[in-house]
Amino acid sequence: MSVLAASTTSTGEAVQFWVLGTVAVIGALCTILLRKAVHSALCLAGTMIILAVFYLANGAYFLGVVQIVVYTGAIMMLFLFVVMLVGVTAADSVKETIKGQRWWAAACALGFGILLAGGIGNASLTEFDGLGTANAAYGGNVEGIAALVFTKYVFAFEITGALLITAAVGAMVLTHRERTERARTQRELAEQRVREGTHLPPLPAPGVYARHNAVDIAGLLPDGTPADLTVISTLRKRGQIRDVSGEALADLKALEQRSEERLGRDREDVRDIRDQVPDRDRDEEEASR
Amino acid sequence: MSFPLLTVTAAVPAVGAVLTAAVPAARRTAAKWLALLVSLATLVLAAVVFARFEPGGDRYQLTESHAWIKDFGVRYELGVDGIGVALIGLTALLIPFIVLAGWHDADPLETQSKRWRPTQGFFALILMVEAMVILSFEATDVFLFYILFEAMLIPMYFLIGGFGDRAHSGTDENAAAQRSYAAVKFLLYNLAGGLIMLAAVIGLYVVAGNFSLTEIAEARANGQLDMATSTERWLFLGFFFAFAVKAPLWPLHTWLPNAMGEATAPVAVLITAVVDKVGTFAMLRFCLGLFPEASKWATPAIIVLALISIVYGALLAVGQRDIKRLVAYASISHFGFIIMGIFAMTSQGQSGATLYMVNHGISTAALMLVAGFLISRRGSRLIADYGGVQKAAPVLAGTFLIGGLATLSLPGLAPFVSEFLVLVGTFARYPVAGIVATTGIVLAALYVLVLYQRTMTGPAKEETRNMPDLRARELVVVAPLIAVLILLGVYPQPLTDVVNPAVRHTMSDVQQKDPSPEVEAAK
Amino acid sequence: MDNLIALLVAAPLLGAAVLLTGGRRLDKAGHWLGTLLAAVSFVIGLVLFADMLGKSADDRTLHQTLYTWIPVEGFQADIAFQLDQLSMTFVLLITGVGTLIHVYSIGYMEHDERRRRFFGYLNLFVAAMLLLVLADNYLLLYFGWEGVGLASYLLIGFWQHKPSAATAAKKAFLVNRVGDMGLSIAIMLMFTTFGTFAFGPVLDAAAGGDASEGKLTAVALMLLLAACGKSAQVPLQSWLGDAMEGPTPVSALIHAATMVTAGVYLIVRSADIFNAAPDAQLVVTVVGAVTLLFGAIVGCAKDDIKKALAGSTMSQIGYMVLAAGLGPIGYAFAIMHLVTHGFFKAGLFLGAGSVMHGMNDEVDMRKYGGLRKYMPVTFVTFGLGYLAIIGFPGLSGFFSKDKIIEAAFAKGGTEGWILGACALLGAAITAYYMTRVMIMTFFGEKRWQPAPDPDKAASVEPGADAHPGELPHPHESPKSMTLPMILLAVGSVGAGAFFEYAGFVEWLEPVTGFEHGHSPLSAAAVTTATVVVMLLGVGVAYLQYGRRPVPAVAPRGSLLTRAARRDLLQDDFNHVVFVRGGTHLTRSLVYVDHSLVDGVVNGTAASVGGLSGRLRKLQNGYARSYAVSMFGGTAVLIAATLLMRAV
Amino acid sequence: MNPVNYLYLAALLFTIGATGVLIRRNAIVLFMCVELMLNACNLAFVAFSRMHGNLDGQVIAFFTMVVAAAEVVVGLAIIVSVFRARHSASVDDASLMKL
Repeated sequence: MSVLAASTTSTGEAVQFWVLGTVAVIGALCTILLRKAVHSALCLAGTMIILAVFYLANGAYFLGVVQIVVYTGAIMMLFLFVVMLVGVTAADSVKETIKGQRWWAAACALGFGILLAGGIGNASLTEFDGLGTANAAYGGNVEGIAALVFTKYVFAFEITGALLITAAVGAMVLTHRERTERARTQRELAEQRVREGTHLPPLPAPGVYARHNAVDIAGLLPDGTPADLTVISTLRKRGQIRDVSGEALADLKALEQRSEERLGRDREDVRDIRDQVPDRDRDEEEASR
Repeated sequence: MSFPLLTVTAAVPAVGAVLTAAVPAARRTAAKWLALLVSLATLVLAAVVFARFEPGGDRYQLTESHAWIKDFGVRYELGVDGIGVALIGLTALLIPFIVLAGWHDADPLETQSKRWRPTQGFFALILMVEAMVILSFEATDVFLFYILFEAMLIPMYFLIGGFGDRAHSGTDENAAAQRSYAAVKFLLYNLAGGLIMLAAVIGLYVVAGNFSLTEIAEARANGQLDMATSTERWLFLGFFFAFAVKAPLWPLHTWLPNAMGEATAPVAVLITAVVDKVGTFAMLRFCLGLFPEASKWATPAIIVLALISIVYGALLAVGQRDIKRLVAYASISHFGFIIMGIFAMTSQGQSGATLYMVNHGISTAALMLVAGFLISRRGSRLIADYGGVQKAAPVLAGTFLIGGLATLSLPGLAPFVSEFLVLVGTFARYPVAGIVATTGIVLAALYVLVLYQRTMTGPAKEETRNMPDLRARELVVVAPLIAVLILLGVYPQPLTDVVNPAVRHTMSDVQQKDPSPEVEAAK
Repeated sequence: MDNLIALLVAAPLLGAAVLLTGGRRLDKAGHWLGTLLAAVSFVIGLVLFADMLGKSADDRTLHQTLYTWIPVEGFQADIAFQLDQLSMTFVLLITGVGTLIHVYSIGYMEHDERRRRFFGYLNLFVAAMLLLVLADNYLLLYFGWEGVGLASYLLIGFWQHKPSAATAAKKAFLVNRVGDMGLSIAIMLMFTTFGTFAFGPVLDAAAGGDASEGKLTAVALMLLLAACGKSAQVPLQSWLGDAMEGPTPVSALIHAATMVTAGVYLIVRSADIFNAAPDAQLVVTVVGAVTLLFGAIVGCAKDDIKKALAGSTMSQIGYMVLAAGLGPIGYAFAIMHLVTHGFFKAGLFLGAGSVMHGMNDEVDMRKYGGLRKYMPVTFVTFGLGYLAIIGFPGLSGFFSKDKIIEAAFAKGGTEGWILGACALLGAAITAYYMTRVMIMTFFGEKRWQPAPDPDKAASVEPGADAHPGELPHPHESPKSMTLPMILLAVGSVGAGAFFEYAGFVEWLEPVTGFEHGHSPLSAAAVTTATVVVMLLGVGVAYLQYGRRPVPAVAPRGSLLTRAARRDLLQDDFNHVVFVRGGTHLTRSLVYVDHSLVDGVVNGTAASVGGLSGRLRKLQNGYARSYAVSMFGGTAVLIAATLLMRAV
Repeated sequence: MNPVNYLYLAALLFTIGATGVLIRRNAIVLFMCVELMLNACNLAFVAFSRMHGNLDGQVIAFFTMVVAAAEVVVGLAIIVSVFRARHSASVDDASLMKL
């Protein structure tokens, strides 16, 4: 790896290329095909790490590290944050709404890919120089890049600095929400509730006392069914309500079983109650775990 | 370097336009006075140009030349010949009257917001048009001319579309729709012509390597610049098409009746008396000057189209029910005469055509502005809504009649001189065309007199019985125009003096000689 | 002396300018100013005449050049005047009769609130007419020609509030324009043939035989067309009858004495051209002969006194044109008849005006009768005019008309016989219809006792003092009206004999040339024949109208009578062919313009719009959809690049 | 192995990313696809850098990363604010760009 001046690479690198390249392509495909954004992000992160390895293999040590630190470490994490913000579990619908979009996309992609490949094949790139001399000129890859960045590309460098600052400020401006109206007082809120007449008292608190007190656990109604109203709207919208009613009913049933056994009585109606427990969103429940 | 008189003449109205536009909303009247003063100042400058121009001197005088776009050899190059001087004079003469006639045309309506400033805009646009038209008469650089030729569409578009005639039948929405139709039609028609001209301008550059009219013409005359026959013809057609749209020549005329019908009377005058003249002027200067051979080649076809314009325009004028559209069709007929005179390729025809441009401008202004006053009194453009106006408003009727008589080229009024010259000039080369064109003078009498009879004579109608006569401001507009018409009708020498040398140059451009009379030829 | 010529024109022109722009403050004195300036012109004319008489016959032509009117390369038109014997005759006729009629109008238009304007128009007419006869080139003549047309238009339509007057004015102008077309084509032909259109060079060249006969015939025919328009000759005669809508003085001055004779002037002025174009001359004589019969027949059938006189005018001008077409044997007589006709026809019209003045502006002769007792002066002057026009021996019409008939026979050949016969027949019919007018108006029993028909009264000329609905009180007109009538009557009586014995023909000879015709009939025979047919006509008319009461309502009459009442169907023909045809033509052209020419444009716009509407659907707003197009576009670009490299 | 294979890989990744842009509606995933395309380009730069023995390619890749970082920051901020306003991160919901 130290002397990269030949027209071919070492076998080790070839093996590495074919193995990791395959994985990178799979990662890329997963990025665009998986329905959940968070999965896409993770796959993309994987692809990027593989690319970092390739950079290293190509003698771009500085870039390889930057790729991992900046791209995978910072940018992808930023993605994940946003995914979290807008809903980590929301999956895209697979149904295409624009007529012919997929066909056109596929056709264009195919044509484009073939043309690119043809272009590369067409170009005469049979031999290459390797980075040995270039890296050695200033005593290393990092030094070489530094020399370039602070001499030849210094203006571009300064401008990118300005760009970054601007972007940071821009992001703040975009996401910062100025309160445009006066916050309503409690009294006003109360009056509004009275006016609307839908729900006068404060909403019930979540959690099942003495058993679960997390905010994502709906309180139980007297009949043991969960009351969605007790969970905050964000979680409700995301469908991230943990339902412990089954557990509670199972406990109840066990209790009754025990008392049955003790008392020797047969209670049919208990079974009825259990049947009413909705067995909905089993996978959702799993996802939330 | 001498004083840039030509630039200043065009710059004064341009600066005036900006200043007028900047007048605050509340100071409406100040804007009007400012516009009037600026237009009068321009008139003075035009008079200076007229005085400084020496008929016996060089072809182009008072020239200015500065590099503009070096890479393409585009220069800011100005100069006037006699034809340009005459038309600059016409433009500068008419604008003050147009401003004065349109004094109240753009007053804001009650319903409009107080911050809205239509008056300022109206007068600023008029001055803007004036500046561009004057500069286009001065430009001797093809590219500069092209830019102005196109740019003047913009203010005209807003003048037509934004300030319609308040006298209309039907609802306001309907009128607004028609107005916008007229404005868009005007714009698209002229843009189409302009685009084709742009192609020809580029083509000319490719062939000639620069845009200077004088240089190209000189190179052509020396034989340094050879154009293939077909190239020259295509380029000629490209230029001619744009000018024929602007002029307008049958069958490219249909935008004019719409535009003139929907615009206010002063704007209609601006269209037909001033802006359209750029088209005929450019035919003389650019078509004949740059492409003499192709001009000769196309002459028969153009003469036929011009003849159709003359007769067709006159017949349609007879058939109109709307006063302003009638004048528009009459103008189409007159433009036919102008174009016929230009392409007759005789001294009489071309001098006549040049005089015709000036005279038609003044006579149409007189007729149209009086018609505008009439329309503003009754609030209708339909001829059938009038009758017996003469009894209530004799001065209005009298001036209207004089405008009409000028339109039908009565001897003693200016248009006669030019029309007769065009006829004689055409007849000398194309006798049949000359004879057919004379039917135009009968038809002109028909549409003018029918119009006069239906509006002014007969028993007075209820609405016209108490029609007020011309007011002082209106009289100030009309009287000088009529005076000029009579003056140029009996003593056109000041004009012919400057025009004749220019025509001589044009005739030598196209290498044509007047046909000599039969008797002399026999000897 | 030369410089006075311009003053001739300038005086009335000044009057017109002052009166028409002066405003109401001139209302009181305007008519005096107008009359004065016409008189000034007349006096200048007399001075010039006296001067001219003092010179030798060949030296009498005066020229005055003011300035160059239209100087253009190869084309020069001057404002220049030429006063020779022919022009002089016209100048005296125009200013003389003109002044008389100004005077007459003072009384006639007394109660018209627009009298000032009327005098302005009259002055304008006099100026234009003088310009016409004084011009030294055809273009300036054209100026005057159109000027009189304008004045005629304004004066016929003077009572604009009457739709009939406005229509008549428009018709007159339009028909004249058709003639003007002829004049302008003639000028253009002259310009291309001779390179000029000044009288001197053109006529010399024509006389010198420089130009081909074909060209000259064309010029002559075009001049004839012009003359037909202005002089109301067939086929352009239709406007004259309608022109009687104008005030009566106008009919007398313009549509009898002066303007309508301009055509004759034009032909005589262009004598050299016509002499060199015999074919054209023949056409001229035919037009003259046809018109003289046409006008006479129409005159027989009209009950409207002015229209009967208009028919007569047409007929008499027909005589003049006939004479002018005969060439040098007739030119002088044409002018002589023109002048005598100017006197007696103006007198007749003024008489008619006077009658109408007294009869509540009634124009229907069937509602007159027995007026001689009430209007003695009018009766006598009208009667003298009547005797003059029918050619009563010794009066002016006798001398001039007799000469024309004689010259017609002298044309020679079959043509001569036919033309002579036509002229004789015309004389008979003239005697007939004029006697009819005379009897119906001044003799017989009164037919006006019952109040005039209200419908009729409302539609008649609301001239000087119209009191529609009241009974007429026939009375003699004021002095200002009778004085001109008396003077004109004197002229009607004496002018012929004066000209005959004072040498009118010799006076004109330097301008028009003169040859003695060789008539197949002796002069005495022609005179006898003329007198006989005249007496015949009078006799028939007397038998028909004098011996029997005149029905107050016109009988249906024969087919010819009915046709003659409608101007021998000329108007109907014009209406069907030109008016209706023209209306259809313009309407269909309007349709064509809207749907075809504009249709192509709007159709293009619509199809572009439709295409855009369809393309617009691609613009669905989905960013991804746009991305596909961008992606596809990139692919195409790459393909193009690769292909370019491959090539 | 010829290093040209890196270029083929870059092309493939780029095409995959572009396809993702076209078929995904979630703005965040769409953004990730754009990142994928940028990375593919970077790979190409690096490969070229190696082939030509010239560090300029790496510098450009470096700048690309910086710009990508800036772009992501702003882009994600936009997504967040759009999400706040519309409660949706689907690009198809913002389809106002039509006549």
